[in-house]
Amino acid sequence: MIALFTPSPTDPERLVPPSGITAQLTAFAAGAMAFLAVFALALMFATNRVADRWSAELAQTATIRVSAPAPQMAEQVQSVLTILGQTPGVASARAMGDDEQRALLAPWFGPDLPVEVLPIPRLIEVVEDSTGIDAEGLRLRLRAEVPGAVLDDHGRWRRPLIEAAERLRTLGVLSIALIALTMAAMVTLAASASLSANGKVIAVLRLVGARDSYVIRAFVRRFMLRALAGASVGTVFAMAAIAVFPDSGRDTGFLTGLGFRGLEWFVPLLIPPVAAMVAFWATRIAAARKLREIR
Amino acid sequence: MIALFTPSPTDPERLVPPSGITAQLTAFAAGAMAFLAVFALALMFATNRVADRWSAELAQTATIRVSAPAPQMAEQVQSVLTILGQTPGVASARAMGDDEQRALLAPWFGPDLPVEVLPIPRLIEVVEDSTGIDAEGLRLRLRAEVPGAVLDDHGRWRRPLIEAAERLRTLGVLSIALIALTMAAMVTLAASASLSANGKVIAVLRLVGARDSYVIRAFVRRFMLRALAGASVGTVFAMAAIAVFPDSGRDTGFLTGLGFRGLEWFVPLLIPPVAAMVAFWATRIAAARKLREIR
Amino acid sequence: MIELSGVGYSYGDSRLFGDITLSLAPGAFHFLTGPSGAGKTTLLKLCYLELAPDEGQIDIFGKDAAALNRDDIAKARQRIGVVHQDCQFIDHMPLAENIMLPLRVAGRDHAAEQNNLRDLMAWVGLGDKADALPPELSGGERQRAALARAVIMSPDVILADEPTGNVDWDMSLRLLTLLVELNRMGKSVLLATHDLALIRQAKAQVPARVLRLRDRVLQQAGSDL
Amino acid sequence: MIELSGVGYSYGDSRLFGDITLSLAPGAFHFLTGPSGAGKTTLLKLCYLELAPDEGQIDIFGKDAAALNRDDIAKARQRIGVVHQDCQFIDHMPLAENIMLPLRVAGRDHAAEQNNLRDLMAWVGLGDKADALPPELSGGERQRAALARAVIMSPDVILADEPTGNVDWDMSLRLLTLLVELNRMGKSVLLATHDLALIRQAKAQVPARVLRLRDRVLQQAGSDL
Ligand SMILES: Nc1ncnc2c1ncn2[C@@H]1O[C@H](COP(=O)(O)OP(=O)(O)OP(=O)(O)O)[C@@H](O)[C@H]1O
Ligand SMILES: Nc1ncnc2c1ncn2[C@@H]1O[C@H](COP(=O)(O)OP(=O)(O)OP(=O)(O)O)[C@@H](O)[C@H]1O
Ligand SMILES: [Mg+2]
Ligand SMILES: [Mg+2]
Repeated sequence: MIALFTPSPTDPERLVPPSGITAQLTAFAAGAMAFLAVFALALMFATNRVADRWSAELAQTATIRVSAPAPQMAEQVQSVLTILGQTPGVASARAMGDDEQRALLAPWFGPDLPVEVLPIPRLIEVVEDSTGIDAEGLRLRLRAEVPGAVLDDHGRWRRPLIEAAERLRTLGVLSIALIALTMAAMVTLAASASLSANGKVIAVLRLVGARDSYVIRAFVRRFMLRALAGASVGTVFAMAAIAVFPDSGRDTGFLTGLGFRGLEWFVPLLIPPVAAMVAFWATRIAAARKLREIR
Repeated sequence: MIALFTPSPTDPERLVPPSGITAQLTAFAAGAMAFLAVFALALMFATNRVADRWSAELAQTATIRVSAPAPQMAEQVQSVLTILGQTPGVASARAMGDDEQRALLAPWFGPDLPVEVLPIPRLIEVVEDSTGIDAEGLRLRLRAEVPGAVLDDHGRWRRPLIEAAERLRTLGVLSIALIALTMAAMVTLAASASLSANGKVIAVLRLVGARDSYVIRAFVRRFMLRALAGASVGTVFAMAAIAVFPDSGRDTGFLTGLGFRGLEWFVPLLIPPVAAMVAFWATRIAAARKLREIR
Repeated sequence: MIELSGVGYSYGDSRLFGDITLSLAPGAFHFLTGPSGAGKTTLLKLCYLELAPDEGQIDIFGKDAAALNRDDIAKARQRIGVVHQDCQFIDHMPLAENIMLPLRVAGRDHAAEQNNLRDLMAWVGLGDKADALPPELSGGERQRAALARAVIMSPDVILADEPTGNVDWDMSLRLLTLLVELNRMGKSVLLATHDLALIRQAKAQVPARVLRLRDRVLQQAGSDL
Repeated sequence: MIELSGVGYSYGDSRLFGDITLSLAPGAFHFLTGPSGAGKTTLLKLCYLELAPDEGQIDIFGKDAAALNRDDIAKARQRIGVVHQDCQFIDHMPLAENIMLPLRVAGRDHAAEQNNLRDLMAWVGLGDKADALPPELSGGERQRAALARAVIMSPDVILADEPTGNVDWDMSLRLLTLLVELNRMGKSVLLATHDLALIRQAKAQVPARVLRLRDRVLQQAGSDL
């Protein structure tokens, strides 16, 4: 395939009309679809990021609430921490300090809540590792050993959010798939149309004794370069548009802005080669079909 | 324009080749872009719904926390409710019952919290109407009249979510605009390409004495119908796909499924006529340009 | 009906001819000869207004061609039958419909002309080709079809560019007879051809004038034919 | 070099001709005549394998044509020069490059042939048209260019379909002379034409055979020419 980029001495490329509306068509179709594909990619990354963040922040934390008379509190908290230390799936666990609990409760009690003197339970934050904890097993063990401790794995809050995150992911993947398919179809059809408009060129070439491979080569390279150029322009425009897209949302926690982060910026660069590949095969197939009509 | 749908006696329509790849191109471009446009519309509606819901649920509620010694509590709550009754922008306000407060606090204290005996503040839920309340004014008045009452207008929680919602809205509108533009460009180019492939037909027609308007009519009607047919098929497919798209997310509160609700189902039906209009003008302009080349 | 006075034409820089004066009066029969590349086709294109002259004036049906807008040109062409040198058809339409095209374009009732069409197609030897598509015809068949299309409207002027280049001698004579008949009905005919035998034959039938385009000027050919 | 034995061809149901036997030997010069629509072009297309016969066998350069694959056909065509009846060119390429196309396609060094090209173009009267695009040529100029393209490779067989239909008599003779020269060099020529005057002229120069395709059969034309 590399050889297709370097003109050969008896370069058949010039046989294909260099301009005209059908020529622009392939380039434009590739460009427009690349443009949309970049946005779809950005959407997919954004939704993936959201989904990841929600999964990470919501799914992988749990809280254990320890209610006990004040004197036994420290001891019971210690027992729970010990149990947690032995539980598979727990990445870390720690009892919340007074300030933290006060902050959590502030919306309901105000910032001046005397946490120390109130008979309120102590909270232990558990961070799960990627395997996750066996909530039922832990619950049983806690009931046996520290009856005052209740595990709240946030299941109630977690489920709809995780579902939403999954739905976002589906959405992103769906749109990238849709656009990729449409892009392939558009480029294929544009190449066929352009080739069809060049039926005379093909007939003349066969008449003077050109082999099929020569004819195909003449078109494939041109069309591939056109798709490559079109898709590159579309990709660059879209990436520029995304780069200037307002992205203040880094810390909202719910939805980051549409855009790429770090290495993600390299993924859209795959679009032009993919478009070129599509054009390559579309042209080959269309040219072969056209050639079958004449001898 | 209506007249374009009813064949005239000296019907020029048959002058345009009925099939062939360039003919399919217009229909397919319209179809593919209609397909994407329906999804973009669904995305826009979904994001709009999310944004609306977040705005409604988050922006338009506030909480007032009344801390007071138990005996004075009821009286102070009543004062706050009275004040709220006089505050412009308040749609309704009510003190939460014990069960509600217990449910809210359950994650931290467990379900068995003795709300009645604890010295915890009472919460008053305020629902704003569309004008919203003047938070500073209310705060001042409360401080003067019910010193134990603190207004929490959720500003801290609200802001990032509203920003996220706005960003979602932007995203939806952006994708619909992008796709609409691409659709217009694709249909225009496809029509030009197809017309260009029919240069001979136009030359023959002029040679035998056809007026420009006759030539244009011959093409415009065909192409418009093609775009209409293509876009209709694309729209129907996309709507069918969306209708079967899993949509369990009605109640997640964060993100509803991709789809249409109620009257929204009628909006995508506008896409085929729009595609036909675009084809109408694209063809007129392309035909006029082509005609200018020959006398 | 078509008058050229002092007409000159150049493609880009290369001047093809100049100062051409020619009058296609009703009932006139002109042959146009000259070496290949002399500008015969170009002169015909000037007559049916596909090209506009660089200099001089063309009057068409009594009006100055330079003053006509595109719709006027279309209307004038409905009174001119043209046989293009590389006869062009609408490839997806059956031959009969292609030949009827001038009527259709002019909005004339073409159902009423079916008999006329049948006779005409039979005369030019295409009686059994009504449903064939143009690309399925032989070169000579296409030329005959182009002539049939040019005369179906019984136009006032017939401009034929090499209408017998690809047909045999017998068929050439049939086509010539058709044109002579039309000429006798008062139509004006301008026929570009290389075929001197055909010209000689025609001169026996009608008082035809032979014009020769050579070395940038149009002359009346003399007895050297 | 091309041998047809018992060849028949039909377009769809309509049988064009049958049982045609023809041998294009090295150094042979054949004319092919017959009324328009008789099947001359079709017969030529069979010879350069654009069409496959319904019956009979075609041997080309010693091989059975039915056994050739597409690449073999391409290779055989590099030894055949064809003048198509409606001469086809690549419209965006200058005329000189169009004429050089067979060399380029065969991968031959076309820089070395520039002199050859210049002489050939001058001979057919296109000396000043090297840079013109094919659509800018007159009908006769295109025909001459098509002949130039057919002979540039000095092919073993030359199949020319009506190569003089649009050119004047003097130019026809020049083109004939070119073909006669090539024929004297051992090339085999098959020339379809309506121009009986040209045939008569040729018979004075070479021992040409005249074949007439009529009423579905191919006959040798006698003294009735
Ligand atoms: N569109 C064009 N652009 C540039 N030059 C052109 C164009 N059309 C024709 N010519 C040139 O003008 C000259 C006259 O062309 P024209 O077709 O009028 O000749 P003609 O007399 O009809 O010849 P023929 O007998 O071969 O048909 C030719 O040399 C041709 O190359
Ligand atoms: N592709 C096709 N499909 C159907 N019929 C065809 C096709 N090509 C040619 N024919 C018919 O076959 C017959 C012979 O055609 P051909 O072109 O071989 O004639 P020809 O002898 O070359 O005539 P001319 O002298 O007019 O060029 C014609 O009647 C034509 O209509
Ligand atoms: Mg000419
Ligand atoms: Mg023929």
